[in-house]
Amino acid sequence: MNHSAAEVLAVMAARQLRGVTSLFAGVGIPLLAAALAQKTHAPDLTIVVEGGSIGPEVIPGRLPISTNEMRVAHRARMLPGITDIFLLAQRGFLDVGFVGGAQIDRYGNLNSSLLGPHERPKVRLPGSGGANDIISLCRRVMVVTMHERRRFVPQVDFVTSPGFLGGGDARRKAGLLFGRVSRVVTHLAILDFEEDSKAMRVAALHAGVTVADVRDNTGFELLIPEGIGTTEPPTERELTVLRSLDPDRRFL
Amino acid sequence: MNHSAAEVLAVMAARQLRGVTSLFAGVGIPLLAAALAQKTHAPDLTIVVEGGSIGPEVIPGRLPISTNEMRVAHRARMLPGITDIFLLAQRGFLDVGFVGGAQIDRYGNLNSSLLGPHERPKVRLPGSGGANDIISLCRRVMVVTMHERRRFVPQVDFVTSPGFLGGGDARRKAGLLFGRVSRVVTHLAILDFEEDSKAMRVAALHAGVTVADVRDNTGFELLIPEGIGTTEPPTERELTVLRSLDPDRRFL
Amino acid sequence: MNPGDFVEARRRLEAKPHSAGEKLTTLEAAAGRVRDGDHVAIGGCLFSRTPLGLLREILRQRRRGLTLSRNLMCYEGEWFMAAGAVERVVTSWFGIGLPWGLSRIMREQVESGRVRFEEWSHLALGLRYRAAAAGVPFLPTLTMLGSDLMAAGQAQTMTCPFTGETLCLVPALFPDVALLNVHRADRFGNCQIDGYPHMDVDIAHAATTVLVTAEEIIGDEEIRRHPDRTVIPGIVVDAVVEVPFGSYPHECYGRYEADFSHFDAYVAEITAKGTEAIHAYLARYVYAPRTHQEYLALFGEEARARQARSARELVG
Amino acid sequence: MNPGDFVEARRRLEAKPHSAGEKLTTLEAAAGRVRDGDHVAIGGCLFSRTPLGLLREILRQRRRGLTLSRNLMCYEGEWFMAAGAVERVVTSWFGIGLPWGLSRIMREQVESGRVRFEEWSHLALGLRYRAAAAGVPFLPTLTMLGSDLMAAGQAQTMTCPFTGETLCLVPALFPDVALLNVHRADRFGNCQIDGYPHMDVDIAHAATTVLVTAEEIIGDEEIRRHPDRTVIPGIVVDAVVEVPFGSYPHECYGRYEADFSHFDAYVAEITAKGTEAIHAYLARYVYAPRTHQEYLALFGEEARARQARSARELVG
Repeated sequence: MNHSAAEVLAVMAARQLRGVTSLFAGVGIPLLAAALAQKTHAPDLTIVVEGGSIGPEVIPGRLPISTNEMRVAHRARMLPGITDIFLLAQRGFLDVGFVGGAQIDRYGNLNSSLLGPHERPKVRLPGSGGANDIISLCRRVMVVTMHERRRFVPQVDFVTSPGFLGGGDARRKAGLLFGRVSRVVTHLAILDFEEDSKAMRVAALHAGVTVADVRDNTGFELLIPEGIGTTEPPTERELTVLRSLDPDRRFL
Repeated sequence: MNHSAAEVLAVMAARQLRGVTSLFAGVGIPLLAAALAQKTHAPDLTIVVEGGSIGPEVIPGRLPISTNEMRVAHRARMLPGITDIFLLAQRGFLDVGFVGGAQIDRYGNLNSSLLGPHERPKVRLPGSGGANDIISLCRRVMVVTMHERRRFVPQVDFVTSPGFLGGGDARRKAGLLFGRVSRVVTHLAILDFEEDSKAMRVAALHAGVTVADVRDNTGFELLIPEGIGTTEPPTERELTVLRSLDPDRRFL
Repeated sequence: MNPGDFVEARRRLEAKPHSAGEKLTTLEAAAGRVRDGDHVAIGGCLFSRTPLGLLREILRQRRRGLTLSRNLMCYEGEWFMAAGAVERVVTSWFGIGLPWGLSRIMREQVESGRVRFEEWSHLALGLRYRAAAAGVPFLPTLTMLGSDLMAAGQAQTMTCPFTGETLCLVPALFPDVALLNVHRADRFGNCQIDGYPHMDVDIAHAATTVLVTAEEIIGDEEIRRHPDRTVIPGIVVDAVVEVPFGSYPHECYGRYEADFSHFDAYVAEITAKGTEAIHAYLARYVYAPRTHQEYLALFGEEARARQARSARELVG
Repeated sequence: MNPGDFVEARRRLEAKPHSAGEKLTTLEAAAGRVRDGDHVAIGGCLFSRTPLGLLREILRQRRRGLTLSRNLMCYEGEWFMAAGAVERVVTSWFGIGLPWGLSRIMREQVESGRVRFEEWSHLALGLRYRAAAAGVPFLPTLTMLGSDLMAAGQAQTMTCPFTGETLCLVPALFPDVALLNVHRADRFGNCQIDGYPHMDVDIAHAATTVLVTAEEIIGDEEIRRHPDRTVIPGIVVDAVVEVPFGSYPHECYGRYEADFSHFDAYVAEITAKGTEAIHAYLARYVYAPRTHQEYLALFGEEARARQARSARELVG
């Protein structure tokens, strides 16, 4: 089955959720990935959305646009306040969080605040929303993002959401005792971080993607270990379920 | 009309509530006083009870026993959690709080924790409950208590609820920026505190009570200004309303 | 006011005339309590339960020099910027919603330095309101640590006296005025909200003055029948106005879904014509309608009925 | 665990097997998760929504060396003391209720030094649970300052870095186990409470293990119909047991009023016969009944029906 880059991204993110019981997800591809996982290999997964929804179900064709609208409350089991839902993560109840950003650097730091100098930005972006909180508080965090050179930069202009900061134990030293970015899931590859340096490393390539493709779309030097594996391509079942969720292909 | 000491206490406490819009009250005489005020000169008074009730109505003959039982929720307008109801006081929303204690000293400090030495008390009393919070956080606090020598002691064995601590600006220095004990209402007199020293002072005697009566029932030297006035005795209307609230005279 | 100045904040609250009596009034009178230079906190979240009725009336009264704070700010932020009413926004996110991309109006105003943009994480901003609601100068948290949001805002770090660990302290945020749209209120200001609570409860307790619109004013017996549904007590509220469809075309949980076609048209106009388009929009939707009824008439009864049906389907 | 040790508390939570699946079990199995020496936090308040079913089962299982914490502790505290099951109580108030005077059992146990009594103000204890629920080591407050409760507990003072004022910091209180009785829960542990919330929500989030009895187990569709009534999410709960009249003869808001005549008899016996009376009471009401049904039978159906009627009159 032919498939789009967004579909690869959603399928690969969904596969990361095996054995996960609770997930902090935003709208768009992350929520689609979560719904896909629920309908395939993670039936017990509880989806948590920062606008204040625990356990909602996605209505095919009526995908939510924001994290705090009624569509995200559909068949939810609880609707806590926003502050309280983040405190669940701070206390340690959330297994995994999905985040993204306009820029990501080699240590997994993300920027969704601004491009250019802090005081007089060239482009003022929307801002953190819950990204900073999710990356700071969930047990494990996965970055879910398209793989583009303008996005994968040597150093983010602004650290909205801290990955490993300057690498090594910098994150721990800043007081971030819990959680960490464990994976970067892109439409080209799965990446992780080298144990000591915390530099980004290719963990697996998606079918048909070469190391050169990944390098070409990354603005910094990636660690490339020997014998990188290749992920299974999206199956027909995965694609069928996914497309049934977004028949108008608003996100796919 | 003949009347009991408890009735005088309830009537005199109720009279302190003229112009008061919100009151933090416990069960027993304080709640009866509040209900009496509501039915006479303070119809807009909102009663707040620490168990988590805002705006309840007292059912005649079915007076609540604790601050957190259903009887205190009768016809309430809101039932917040206990922590949240105290935070209303911390933020400054509560005009007046009523408190009591097993002991009170010349600076209005109250003890409801223990008699004897801290480490090995002779009598372990029930404890603060919300008394410490009410006296620390409400805008103004009135002590409502029977006037007995064993209760009015030179120094409390344990400061459960701080009045003016050692007097002068000791309360302010301890970090208690808001609120203060403004009145002590007893069945013998109304007392207040001298501006600078914060020592307890007789403000008015109830009808038929002499300065000597008050002195006899107080275990420390009270300030007695010149020309102390006398309060109006409980009126027939006050007593009638009060007795209709507690027909079995459980508290009166 | 300095960040976290809980002493000053409480003194303001104590100095304010307050009452446990009735607070029913008009949109005009309620909005009239906002002064030039005030910090106005906006309830709801993005396009959910935005108090648009009050916001439009504040613009009609031509306030200036405001600070607006809101957890996720939607196009009402653009209105105030275009109208020259706001100097500073305090938020964790500013846009209209993912499908509509970056806010062009916000970018122009912020990148040119006309409006200051103070960014906090979503939780950090929530905790700032919550600290204020509790009357304390700060709350400790593990969020924002290590990020550039620390230096951008006024958060501090401290060493925990109990554990020796590093904590982030976010200072309380005390708005002058809170604006809320709720599902139901009684004439004393006791408020009930269905569905998402968002940050409304904390905002109400954090502000000095609390202005509420309610989709419906309910009677004394009704509020007393379900006291456990009340989330904001009347003793913290200063004005209540009955405004059905008070957030329209934004959503109100269970009552009406947001009208995204309106958003599409709004953004398309701005994309095509820039600032001119937003002035035309304000003229038509904010300044021209003399009453809330005239405003609603611009959308038509049929659209409202459709959005109401849609809401019942989603969460009925 | 040191006061406020949020790092250790979070590691315990992370180490615990957890699931989003079903959690329905028996009273016996649920109570079996309590270990000797555990700190057990008790939901409800005084004689309202006390999880008596779970508490009785823990006594039947002869646990020892427990710490009990509760905002206002009622006669269940006496039971654990008389049974020799508790070493330390953390509370703001201990008694049965004003009309019944001081707790004779508690006085004997505490004054003789057999049980340690740690007193906090009502708000301070609530904030300790709330700090733990939020995963932070402390919360700042203005309460307890200047009082002897500061030295008696482990609160600290600090100088506020934003304002220079003195604040009281109360350390988080992380119970090993929380016991709650709620109105309704689904099989995944999502809980709904009517009326007074007391401190149950914070206690549930503060504890490592959360054991819940529900007056009624409700179906999936029912919980999803009113998600805004859910106050504790299933992801924090470990065990759920259906126990109708789970707090009887204490009250459960809207369902049954407390049976004060039972309290009268209980206290009268202790007043007359001292410790012997409480052992007889435990034998009859705690150890003898093999099931919850046998326990309820001791009170009779008529009494339960009367108390249920009474509850509807009060808050129906």
